[in-house]
Amino acid sequence: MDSLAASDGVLRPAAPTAPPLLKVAELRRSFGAVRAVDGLDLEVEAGSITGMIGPNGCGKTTAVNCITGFDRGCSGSVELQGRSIARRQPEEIARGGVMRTFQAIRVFDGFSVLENAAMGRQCFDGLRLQHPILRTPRFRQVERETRARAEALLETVGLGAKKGELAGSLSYGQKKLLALAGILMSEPKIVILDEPVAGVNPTMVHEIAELLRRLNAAGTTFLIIEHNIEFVMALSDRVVVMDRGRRLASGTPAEIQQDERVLEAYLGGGDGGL
Amino acid sequence: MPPAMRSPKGLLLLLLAVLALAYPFASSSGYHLNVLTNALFFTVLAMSLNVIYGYAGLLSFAQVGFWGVGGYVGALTVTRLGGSVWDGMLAAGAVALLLAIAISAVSLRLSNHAFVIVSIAFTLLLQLLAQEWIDVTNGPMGIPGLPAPEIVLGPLYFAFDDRTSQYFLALAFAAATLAAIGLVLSSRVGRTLRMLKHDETLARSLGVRTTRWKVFAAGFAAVVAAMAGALYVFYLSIVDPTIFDVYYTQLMLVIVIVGGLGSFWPMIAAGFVLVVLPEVLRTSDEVRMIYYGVVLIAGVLFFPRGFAGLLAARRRRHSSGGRLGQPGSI
Amino acid sequence: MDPVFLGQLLLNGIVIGLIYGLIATGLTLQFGILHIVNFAHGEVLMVAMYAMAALLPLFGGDFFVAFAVLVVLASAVSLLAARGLLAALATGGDGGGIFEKSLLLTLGVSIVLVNGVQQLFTSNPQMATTSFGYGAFALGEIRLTYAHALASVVAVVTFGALFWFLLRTNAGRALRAVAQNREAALMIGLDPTRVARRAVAVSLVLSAVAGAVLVPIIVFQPTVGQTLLLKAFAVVVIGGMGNIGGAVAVALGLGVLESLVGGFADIVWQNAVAFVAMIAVLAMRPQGLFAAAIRKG
Amino acid sequence: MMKKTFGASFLAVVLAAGPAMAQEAVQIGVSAPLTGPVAHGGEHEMRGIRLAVEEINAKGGVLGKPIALTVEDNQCNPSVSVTVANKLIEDGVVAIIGAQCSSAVLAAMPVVQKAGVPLVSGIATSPSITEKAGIGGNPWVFRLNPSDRELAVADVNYLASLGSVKRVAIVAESTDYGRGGAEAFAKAAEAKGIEVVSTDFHPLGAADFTTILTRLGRSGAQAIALYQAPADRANFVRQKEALGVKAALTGKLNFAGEAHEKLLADGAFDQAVTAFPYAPEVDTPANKAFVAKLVAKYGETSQYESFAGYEEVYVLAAAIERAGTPDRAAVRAALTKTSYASMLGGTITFDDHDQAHNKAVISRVDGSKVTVVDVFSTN
Repeated sequence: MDSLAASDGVLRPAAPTAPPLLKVAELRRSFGAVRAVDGLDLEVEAGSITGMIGPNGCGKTTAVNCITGFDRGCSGSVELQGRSIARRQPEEIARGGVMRTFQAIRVFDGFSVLENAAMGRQCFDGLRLQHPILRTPRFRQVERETRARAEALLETVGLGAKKGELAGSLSYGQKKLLALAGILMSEPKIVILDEPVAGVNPTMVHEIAELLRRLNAAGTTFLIIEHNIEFVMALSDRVVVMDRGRRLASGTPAEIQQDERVLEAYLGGGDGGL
Repeated sequence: MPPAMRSPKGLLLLLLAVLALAYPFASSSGYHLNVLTNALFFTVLAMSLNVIYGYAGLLSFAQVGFWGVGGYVGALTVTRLGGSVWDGMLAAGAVALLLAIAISAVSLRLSNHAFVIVSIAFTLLLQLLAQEWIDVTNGPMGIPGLPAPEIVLGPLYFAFDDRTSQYFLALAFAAATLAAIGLVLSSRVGRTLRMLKHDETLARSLGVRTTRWKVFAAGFAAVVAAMAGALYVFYLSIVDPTIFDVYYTQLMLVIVIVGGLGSFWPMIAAGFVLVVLPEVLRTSDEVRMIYYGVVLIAGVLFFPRGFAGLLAARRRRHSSGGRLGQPGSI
Repeated sequence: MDPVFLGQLLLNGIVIGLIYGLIATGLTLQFGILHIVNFAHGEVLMVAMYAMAALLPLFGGDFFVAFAVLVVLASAVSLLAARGLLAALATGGDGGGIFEKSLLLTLGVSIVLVNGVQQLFTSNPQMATTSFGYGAFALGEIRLTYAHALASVVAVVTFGALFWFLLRTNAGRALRAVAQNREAALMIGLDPTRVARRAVAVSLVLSAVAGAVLVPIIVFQPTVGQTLLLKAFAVVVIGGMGNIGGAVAVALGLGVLESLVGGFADIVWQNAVAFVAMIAVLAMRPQGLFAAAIRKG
Repeated sequence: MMKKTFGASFLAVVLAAGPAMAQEAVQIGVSAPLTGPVAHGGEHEMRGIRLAVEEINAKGGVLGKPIALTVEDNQCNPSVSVTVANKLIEDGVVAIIGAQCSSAVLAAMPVVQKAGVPLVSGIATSPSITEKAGIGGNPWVFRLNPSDRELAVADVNYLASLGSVKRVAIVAESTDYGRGGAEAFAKAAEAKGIEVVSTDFHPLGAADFTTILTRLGRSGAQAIALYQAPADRANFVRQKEALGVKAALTGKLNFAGEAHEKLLADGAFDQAVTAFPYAPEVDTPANKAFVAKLVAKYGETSQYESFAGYEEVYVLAAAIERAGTPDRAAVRAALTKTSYASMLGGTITFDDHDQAHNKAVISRVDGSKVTVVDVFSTN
């Protein structure tokens, strides 16, 4: 409860030092008697890769759903660059620059890979109804740019050769890459990845790690929720450990690996991460 | 259609256009023209349902309501307010747009399910109003004797008062409307609507303002249906409460589903086939509706995904190339 | 207010509500299990009415014998029809689109049945004579015709049997399990096709029962099912799609409300009750009055 | 590439659908509701029409040629009615009989006017058909049947002459037919000092009348005037009997058809009084012969629609014969000079608005027995 004074959910002026890009405080979500998220505090610095780990059922995915607005029953404060985005609709949060992938990966199976990649920009271009009807130069230009950018992104994630295929025909790991490309299309401020390498073969895990590193170097901020501790430790600048709905510890990967509470939580967690 | 302008598709389109324009001169049959004119109207009506149901995934029973509202607003604009048929069409579109925004904005805030319910209640309410608000709608008698559409441009005067000119008017209306819809649907707008249908959650995670898009789809579909309805009653020269008949809803649904939800050309083909089919069956007199039912059932059993499915199957067999040529892609 | 008038109106409303309930439960059962809308549901009722009218003279106008025979016949036919419908819905092998397929398919069946019956029996209004004649119970000044009383008793017994089936038998529990959570039901080893077949068969029999009890009350023609179906549809929507108890409760409420509106206002507005109720319910509880949760997406 | 196939086959089918009719016959078109909610009306009309055509053809047809019928279903829907009218005209019919439903007739009127094809209607009751037809309007449309206004006046006059009915209630379907009838009856009743205690409109196809009946049973009405479709009326009468509502029936009634015959036999129509365009009981040799023929052919007595269909054909055939040519304009001209001996007695001629004033029948029921009180001329 010591964090209560520090974050009472009230919007406050940015601290003199650069504020964290994303700041979550006192996040709570209960399902009946079960407190899935129980006063979580979390900061993600701009330009960083922040990892979030914790045993199964510790509330990581619930926390993501709260932050991104998909879960409407949460309380607590969520700030993006010092401005509250709590309780906004998920599409508004996404437009504000906080985008996420889903644990059970979702792409538009019936659309081509290229279309999927372009989806992220469907609505960010201020076109009105007359543009497509009249096929105005403006419209053509936007379509051209969208296509070019989508193709470039597919090259980046390594799906360039697959652009004409149906998204449904991709492998599981490729779909994860595609979902990431779709998100990057709209140049988000922060990307939240919910288990990006779960169920992916080791070679692909390595590729994804490389990709994330490259994207991060190019300026994308990531928050990665993952069971694969090795993956998180290797990739992250900072790691947050969650247990029973709250933050157990946070620090650099090296610090976390030394933390006794973390070890205890994982060992005592019973049905801990696979 | 830009994609159609290239290669065989464009040629086919040209051929269709020539056929459609030449038909009245090749055939002297006003009956056939009438059937074709009906097919044009119903195809536009069905396409409006396709926009909201086939693309945006919202099952709407309100389309027949907007079609009827269009008919009545159009008729009343002319008979009560002394406007022209074109004023009537514009008024119909405007009223339908407002109604569509009102009912969809309210119901979609709740759920898609709520939208379906409201759309049913909306149509039933309108039908009841048409029947019972006799001071305005003239009740079950309807408003007969509607004038033919006419063009007055200074000294230029032309009235669409015979079947051939009415056919051309319907053709122009249908071509313009279908082209506009086709252009919209094949752009990012269509893609976004189909996104909603396939996975609303994913769409939202990508920043799509889903409710707004649904309201947009509802409004767009309503305007098209209402304007078609307005023109249609002047073609019939009468509007009465049977314009809200379930018959039209069924016809629309059948066309859209047989054509394939969210398809474009196959749906237009379905529109023509399904309007012409009962007429062809007229030769068999009283049992024709039985045949119609049997054809429907057979269609479901043997072409479960509609004409679009048929086309897709052919395409899959004949080509292994890219899928960008899918309906709705750039 | 005149208590006799009010009493009569309430009684009328309850009887009509019970009949609505018989049709609506079948419809909602199909929706709950299969997520389909059956446009031909009213035609099942219509065919049952013609069958009942054909059976009655064979048994000297004895309603009960004819009714028993009809139920046996209907059960047999329903099992076959259910098998046929599910097989038809399963064609094409593409799991999605079952809703659309059901719309088209049942619409086709509906068209064929209406016009087929018209070809066979003409569209003359038919009236079947039963042993009840025009008799009625008199409760003071309130009257309840034998035919209406019978319909009510049959409806109540049918609902009782239905709830016993759903709550107390394994087959019924399986049905509820599938309706509530298809995936979970699959996981505990229920065969959804079998369950669906049962659900469709039961709902068809319900519709046939509704037709049978209507025979002594109304004259009928091939289109009789369509008007009744619209009401049943409203009941299903208001009650929460797929909720059987809800459908029964709403049917009763709608019957009574319609009767009161007809008694105290204009009869034409009776039909408005259903959709005004739809909108009102929507404003308060979009998932329907009795549904546990909205299934969205 | 499917589109090409669709387009081609579509056109082929449409073109093939144009029938190649025998040139020897005189083509008469019929537009009637053969499916949908009033299909029974269309069916009975067809019986009369077919019987008349058979008779005429047996006697050598018209102009020495047989009559050939082209029958189309208009579903009682205005838009289908337009399609049907167009199709019949394209098929080259000399004239069209139909379309039974008022709104279907009204929708078809401009079509036949434009094409110049006579339309003979014997059933539709809307007054606007008369207003629009004939002088100053559409000269191609002819109506044989008396309007409901005329019937209501006769009905009320007879009721008033009985002296026992002072208070009536009106129950009518909410359609042009029901509303028109109710209005006409109320006006006639007012003129005769009979009080209308209530007027109820119900949707077409209503099955349950217990609510209305409950109210009427307590309203003190001595008679209930009905303007309903036969199925609704049968339901109403059956439930009235079961609920024991004591009031005589009047308005526009007939007792034809299986359901009504049963109700009549059961005494449910006891004390009913009605003015109707037709009654099979009318005691003229022509009508007796007609009823016998119909019973022999269909096993059912004649209904109003059958009678109307029969006379429609005879009136039209006579006009074609007089015209001496199957030319549409000539037939129209000949129709205006119609002078036809109706089966009900009297002679049919058309007035300025092409409205014929056929006779109508006042009947009363005592127990289960229908008595024709009067066959009167309308004007």
